Amino acid sequence: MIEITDKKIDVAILLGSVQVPEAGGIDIFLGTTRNHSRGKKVVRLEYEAYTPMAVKIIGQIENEIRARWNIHKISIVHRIGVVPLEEASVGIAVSASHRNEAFEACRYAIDQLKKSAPIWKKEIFENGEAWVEAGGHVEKSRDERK
Amino acid sequence: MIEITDKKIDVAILLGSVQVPEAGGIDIFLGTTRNHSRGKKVVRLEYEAYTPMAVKIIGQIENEIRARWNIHKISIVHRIGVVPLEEASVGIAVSASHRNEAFEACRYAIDQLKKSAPIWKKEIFENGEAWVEAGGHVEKSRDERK
Amino acid sequence: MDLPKISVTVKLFASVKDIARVSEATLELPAESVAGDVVSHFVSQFPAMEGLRSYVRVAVNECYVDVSHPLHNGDDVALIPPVSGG
Amino acid sequence: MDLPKISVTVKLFASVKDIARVSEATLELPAESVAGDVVSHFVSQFPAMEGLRSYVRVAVNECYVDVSHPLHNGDDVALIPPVSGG
Repeated sequence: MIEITDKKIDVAILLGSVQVPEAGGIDIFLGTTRNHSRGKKVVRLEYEAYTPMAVKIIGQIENEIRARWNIHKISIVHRIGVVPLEEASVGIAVSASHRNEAFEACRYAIDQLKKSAPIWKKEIFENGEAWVEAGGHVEKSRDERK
Repeated sequence: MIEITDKKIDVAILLGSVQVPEAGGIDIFLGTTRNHSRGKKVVRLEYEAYTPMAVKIIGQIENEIRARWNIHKISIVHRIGVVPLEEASVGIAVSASHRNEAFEACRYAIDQLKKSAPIWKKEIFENGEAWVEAGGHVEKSRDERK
Repeated sequence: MDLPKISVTVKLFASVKDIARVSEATLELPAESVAGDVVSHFVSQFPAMEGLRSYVRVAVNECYVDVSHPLHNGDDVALIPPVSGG
Repeated sequence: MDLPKISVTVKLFASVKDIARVSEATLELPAESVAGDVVSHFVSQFPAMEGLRSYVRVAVNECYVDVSHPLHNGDDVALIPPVSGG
């Protein structure tokens, strides 16, 4: 299951989507909204995606994973729009016969997604906001951005 | 949360038990009942624990993890009794500010639990059963074990 | 004699979209244009994008391409500022 | 003159419990007994446990101990066959 959604990520659905009788281990990673970032207090996050391309890129990541590890199923879901504190912006679940594959594939999936999926995070602080872009943060104070 | 339980492991409760606003990454591992083992078809698993000692040993594992990694919360739940196919016998969740800690601590927790927690797995096959014990499997056919 | 032209759709995201104040635009370009020319067009129109010039990747029809990738009429071009999903 | 005795509770699990057909027993031992003596007692009583002798660990009062660990009256001794949780 590969999905870009504006709805809350349901971990039980994520788990169910990779459960098979052949699986001995399932690893699930959730990236959650943290209340701090580079010394600032974060109020919420907002995500934007180039959805069709993100789905395509994530599909390529799945193909790479299947070529490298012997896994059963993998699901990758990314939420867009507002993601409140504690809630998940991304959820990845991998089932495999043995736990090593599940852990490694899950880790690889989130690392690659962060590198190449066309998805952007905006941090909303108490008095400003900033797109998080490697190589330069584009910040605006509340007053400037009218 | 450390728990030995005869109830089904609920992944949403497991997740909720480690969610904190400081967490940026959560890793959840589930060990699930696989329909095959060493070339045989497994019908279900049955787990037995020396419960008070298992809780104590798992508490020690948590302490080791907190000494090695900067994590926020960790929950380790092991189910005992019958665990049907696809269901989880063990569930581990770790929250941390950064994903690396969550992945590594979760991996360490399951590896250590498997080495030292006094919990035993019996594989039930179509026509026999066996305690899984490193160093020697103690097998009985259906007929012998009356 | 006019040089032949091609028309491409350009999609903008995140900081690039905020600067341009538009999420999609249609651009007329000379027929021999390459992906990098779309970046140059926007940087010249919006000087605030200059800082992003070295970071922005270009995707054509949903695939990352090199700046030298030749464009064709009807292509979907996306300017991809450094991603930060996850 | 009788040597002084101690009494310990022994807990059995998994294959060891199946062989002994009992999950808990009270054992009277000489006062100077050590953890390994409990293993020896069960192996001599149940020859089928011989194969497990080199694998079984002993826990006293819920802590893994060495076979040379001295026992005291009232100790909880557990025979721990190779674990397989997870």
